[in-house]
Amino acid sequence: MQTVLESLNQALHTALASDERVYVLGEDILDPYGGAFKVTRGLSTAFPDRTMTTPISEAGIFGVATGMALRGLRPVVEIMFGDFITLIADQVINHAAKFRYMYNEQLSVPVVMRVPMGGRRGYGPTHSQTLEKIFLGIPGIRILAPCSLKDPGKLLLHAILHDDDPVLFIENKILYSRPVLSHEEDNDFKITTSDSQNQSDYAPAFHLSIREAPSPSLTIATYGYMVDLCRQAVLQLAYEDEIFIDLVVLTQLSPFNIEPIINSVHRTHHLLVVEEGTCTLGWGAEVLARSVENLGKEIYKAARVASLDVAIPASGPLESAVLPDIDDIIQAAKKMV
Amino acid sequence: MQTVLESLNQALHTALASDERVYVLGEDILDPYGGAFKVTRGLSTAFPDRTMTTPISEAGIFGVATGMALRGLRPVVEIMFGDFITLIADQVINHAAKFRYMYNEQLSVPVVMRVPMGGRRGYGPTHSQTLEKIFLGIPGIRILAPCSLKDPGKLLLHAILHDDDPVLFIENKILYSRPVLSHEEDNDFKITTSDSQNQSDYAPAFHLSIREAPSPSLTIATYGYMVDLCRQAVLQLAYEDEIFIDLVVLTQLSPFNIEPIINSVHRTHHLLVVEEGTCTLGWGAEVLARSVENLGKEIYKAARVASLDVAIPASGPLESAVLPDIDDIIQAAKKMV
Amino acid sequence: MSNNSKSDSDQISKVELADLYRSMLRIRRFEETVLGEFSRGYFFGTTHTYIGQEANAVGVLRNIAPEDIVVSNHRSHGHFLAYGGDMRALFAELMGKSTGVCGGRGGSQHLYWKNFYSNGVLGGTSPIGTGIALAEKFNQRDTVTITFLGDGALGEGVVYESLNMASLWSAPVLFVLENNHIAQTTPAELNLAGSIVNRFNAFGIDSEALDTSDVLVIQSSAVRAISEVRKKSSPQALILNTYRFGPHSKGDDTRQEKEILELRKTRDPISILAERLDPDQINPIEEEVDDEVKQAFQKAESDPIPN
Amino acid sequence: MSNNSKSDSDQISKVELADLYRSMLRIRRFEETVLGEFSRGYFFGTTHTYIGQEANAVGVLRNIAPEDIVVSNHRSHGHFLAYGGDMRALFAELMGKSTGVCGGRGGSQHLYWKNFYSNGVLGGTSPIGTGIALAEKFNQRDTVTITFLGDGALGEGVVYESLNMASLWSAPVLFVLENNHIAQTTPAELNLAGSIVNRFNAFGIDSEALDTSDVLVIQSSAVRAISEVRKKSSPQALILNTYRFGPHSKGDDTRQEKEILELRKTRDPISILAERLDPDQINPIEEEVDDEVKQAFQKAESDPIPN
Ligand SMILES: Cc1ncc(C[n+]2csc(CCOP(=O)(O)OP(=O)(O)O)c2C)c(N)n1
Ligand SMILES: Cc1ncc(C[n+]2csc(CCOP(=O)(O)OP(=O)(O)O)c2C)c(N)n1
Ligand SMILES: [Mg+2]
Ligand SMILES: [Mg+2]
Repeated sequence: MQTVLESLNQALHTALASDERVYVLGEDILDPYGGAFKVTRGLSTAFPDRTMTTPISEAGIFGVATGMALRGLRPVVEIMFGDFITLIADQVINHAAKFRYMYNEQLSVPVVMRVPMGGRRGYGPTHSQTLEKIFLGIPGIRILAPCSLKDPGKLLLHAILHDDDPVLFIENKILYSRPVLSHEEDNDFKITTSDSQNQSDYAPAFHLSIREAPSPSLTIATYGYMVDLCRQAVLQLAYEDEIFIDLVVLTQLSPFNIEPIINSVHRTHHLLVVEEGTCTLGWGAEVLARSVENLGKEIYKAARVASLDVAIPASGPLESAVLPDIDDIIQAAKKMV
Repeated sequence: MQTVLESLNQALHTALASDERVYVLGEDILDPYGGAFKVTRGLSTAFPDRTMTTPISEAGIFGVATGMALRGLRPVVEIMFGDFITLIADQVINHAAKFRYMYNEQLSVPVVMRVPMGGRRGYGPTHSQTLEKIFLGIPGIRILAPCSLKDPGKLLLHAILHDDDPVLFIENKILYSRPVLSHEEDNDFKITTSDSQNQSDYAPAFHLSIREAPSPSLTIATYGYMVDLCRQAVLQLAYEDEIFIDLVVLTQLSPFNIEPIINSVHRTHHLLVVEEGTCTLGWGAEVLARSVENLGKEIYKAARVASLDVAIPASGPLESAVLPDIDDIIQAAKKMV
Repeated sequence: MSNNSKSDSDQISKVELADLYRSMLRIRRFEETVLGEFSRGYFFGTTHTYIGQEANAVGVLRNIAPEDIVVSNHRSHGHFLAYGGDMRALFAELMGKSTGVCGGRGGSQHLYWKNFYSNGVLGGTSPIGTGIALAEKFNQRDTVTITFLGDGALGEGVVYESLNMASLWSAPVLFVLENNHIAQTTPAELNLAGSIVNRFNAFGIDSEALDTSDVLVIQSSAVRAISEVRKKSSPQALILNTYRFGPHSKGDDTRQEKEILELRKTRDPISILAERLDPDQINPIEEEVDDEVKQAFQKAESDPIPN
Repeated sequence: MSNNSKSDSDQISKVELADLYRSMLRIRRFEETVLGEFSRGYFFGTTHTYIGQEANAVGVLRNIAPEDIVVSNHRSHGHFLAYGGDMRALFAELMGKSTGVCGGRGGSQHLYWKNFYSNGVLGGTSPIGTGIALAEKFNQRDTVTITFLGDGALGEGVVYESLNMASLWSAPVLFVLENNHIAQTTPAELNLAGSIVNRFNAFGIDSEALDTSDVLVIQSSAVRAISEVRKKSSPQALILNTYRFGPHSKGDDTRQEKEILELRKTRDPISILAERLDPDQINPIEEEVDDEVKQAFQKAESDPIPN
């Protein structure tokens, strides 16, 4: 079975092999090291001319990639830790993301930035965050987050080869070592791909429900590594508490298309959003906002499970207390139904 | 009558005069120019040693101010255009805002950054944004937004002299020239200060309702310059459509304490949030999220009026179409009740 | 540092001199019209005019190859017109018309046309120019990218990240540093420590510094620099000491009027070049340019607004 | 560039030599213990050890005044211990204990104690160090702030913003640039164009560069530099060419083992100093330090975890 890391690594190899316009830039990505998390392993050996290790200049690297994208290349940038997307905020928000619109649709900026996010490794306050929230909703960029379902590499490959706008690709660090699950392999869950996508949205949304379970009374919406935690919580809630859940998994975070969530809540009337970032103004805020705008009093209850609104401590026990875990999800779900 | 600009300018004078630890830093803030929007006018003449004009180095300036704050000073930084808070994102998020918590409450960082935000001047995509959303919800900083009600200068003064944590102070550019209204002066509205504040929250929330009006059927929550637009919309809705509204105005955006809003929606069951920034994951998203978490199906309808999710065009007619205006508020309100 | 040198102009034909003169005058008259008409409400937003610096844009861009690329900043009108941009489209852009360079979306500071890019965030364009230059290099094109920066933009850290990468990776980019000795209202000495030349050299980028408003001198240095960048496929810098005669944007000049009068007397690139032209060459150009500007303005004015 | 100079050490008392030796050895043994015990799960997160670079922290910080301030980076253990930080508190911090320097919240890269600050975002500390130095200056204290940076951190633009402001405003800060010729796995020549010395000089900051692992040489340059920063109340830089013997963090060394063995032979600050001590001085220090480290580790280990 392939891990998420292998799937992403393979996608990068395929992208470089299949399109000469693809370049990969990042800090310490040369072999034998192959990048801090090894997602870029082998690239510099196979494609030495198009794998560029860079100085430690996050803003500069991303700006260089933007310039390359303006002239017909398809650069992929790795930001070593997602915590440092703060350093590219200006290049993303006031440059790459704006160009297509402000230059009157005369050009586009096909640049992909891959960023490892997330905690649970004890790296402490500046190396553990889930920070995509600062870019969620910014006009002009797409934000994707693979999970262990189906084909994370395919999602990345499509973004690199076919998306003409800037893409922020969120990779949870814990997810790297998880096996990729095909829909067929899953014994516990029936997994369907939501068909309520926009034409331009290539990133799938999934519905997971326990096979042969009664109709669900709660919708859980989530993405990324939290999908794994939610699956376990859903199983436990079903078997121990007879609470049945429709688990909706998104792989495109922004622009928001929460139709799959709305459709589910329309039936369950209860919505729990689970994410790893700090709670306030995270992804879940917009999900809840759009849900109540769409559904009004059809929503009986709504809640979020997320990190506490503090920095992420280095110490294991403190970190665990701050980050959301399976038990937090179970407790939140039980309170709702 | 004093303008908002005069009120803020006076507050800076008072702060410098009353506390030797106060320093003001920013680009082009020396007299006779006195800053791009003149909020710092006169400071360099009155306090030449503590008014520092800086190179064009937003990240660096804010980092320097953070260092000054660590050693007992109370620096105030002006970022010339709020659009450039992107450049200080790392210094804010991974430095100043984290320090108190990650250093185990052993120190604090009393730095205030003032940022002019907002459009309606035709400055175009990189000089017109309302970007506080990228910092809203970040743990460790307070975000304030004065409006033309009561005493914007007092709010600033308190932040500078008494708040020991980083404060982002959002000043809408259009607001600068508006007169400050005391509660007593208002002929149309009854204005009360909400008493549902946390102990540590010194920034007031206001309730505005038309004098002698029947009980309201809609809550509008807003802040900053949009308060002025909302007041006009509320008057028009009352007189032309007999829709009566409880207008709730917050001056502290983050940390979120939306109790005044919740209390109002508890009675009206309808919530409209109005803000100038782009809609997705703006302030309103968290307001709606918390409202539905708190009130569940007590909310019959919820909606947001905000900018379209695009960059802000320079051309006047295009800019107007993107930014929210009085008519947008009226239309949205009418759709709800 | 070079200085005005008569010998250069001896080699240059009357036609070329007239063309240079026309180029600079087009910018001058365009900017004067912008400043003059602003208060009448024709334009949106604000504007940064190029009056006094015309010799830089014209001298640098006069001889570039058609595929060469220009990365400009907030003070972009002069660069745009010298690059060959359409005057009516630029007026229309400032007026927010749908015929504008970017259909009115960009405005004065945000232009894109052919191989010309500008943005209003100081310094932020420098890594982008470097990336553009690299892309052209990777694609085996011998394009040169010209990135304009002001003295004030040297405050931004991302500029140094860009110098480092441009140098490390031999990006064929020419950094043109227009040092007009002021950033908005702040004199360079309150903004910049050390030396501008050394800042480039410290990153292994050779530079030449000029202190002249003579377009011929600038032109000859630029031709040399651009051809070296092209030949060596590596970065260089050209530091142009220059003076802004107008306000930073509108009505925000805090300098002494005397100072500016003196500058206009000694450092006006248009008067300096005029001395080299036959007196009877000048009038027709003046008329032609006045007419062009007037027509461009009127056409733009009657262009439709976008919806 | 200076080199090992015997004459310096002649002046220095046996006690002082022993103290320097002890200081460096404490760092060495601490770091060896961290690396050795990491795989046993005592520590959280990751760690960047200082093995091979001990002479820098000890040489620079040995003679600072009690009020002087240290701004450190991700590789902070050596700086912290040389500053006078408590070994047990540092172990406890890495173990995530409530007795840790920051109660376990910060971990290896995020320390604050007395006048010592570290953070894990490369370069981001440099404006903060500059602001700290300015605050001290404004408060009429003659404190010196010492900001440690690595060669890799020179990639970050904010460093240059800081050099510019430190120079413009005469901040009494000493930038100590530890050039260990590698950033994580990237050799300096793939990261840095031009010259490090010139990068400081370009901003008007004088620097001295050393290429030595002799703590006495570093110490004497540091004493001179710090006293000049204090006297002139203006910035300087000290560039220390140095070598890291261990991995970047844990098990991520991509260099040849041969290369590191060679470095250990020629550039080990502890062996270099050992030659200057009486042989019979060394053993007791070794034992004392071993004992201290063992005790500190054990105490930290039995300290409570926070809740
Ligand atoms: C990042 C950023 N900070 C601040 C500004 C506001 N601003 C616009 S132009 C200017 C001065 C620029 O000076 P310089 O680079 O010397 O160019 P000049 O105006 O002299 O041509 C400033 C501060 C900006 N546009 N971008
Ligand atoms: C802004 C930022 N980017 C990337 C990293 C990840 N990182 C940690 S240490 C390091 C290498 C640092 O090299 P250098 O500055 O030479 O210090 P050294 O490790 O050699 O002591 C990198 C890339 C970081 N901590 N901060
Ligand atoms: Mg200038
Ligand atoms: Mg290094």
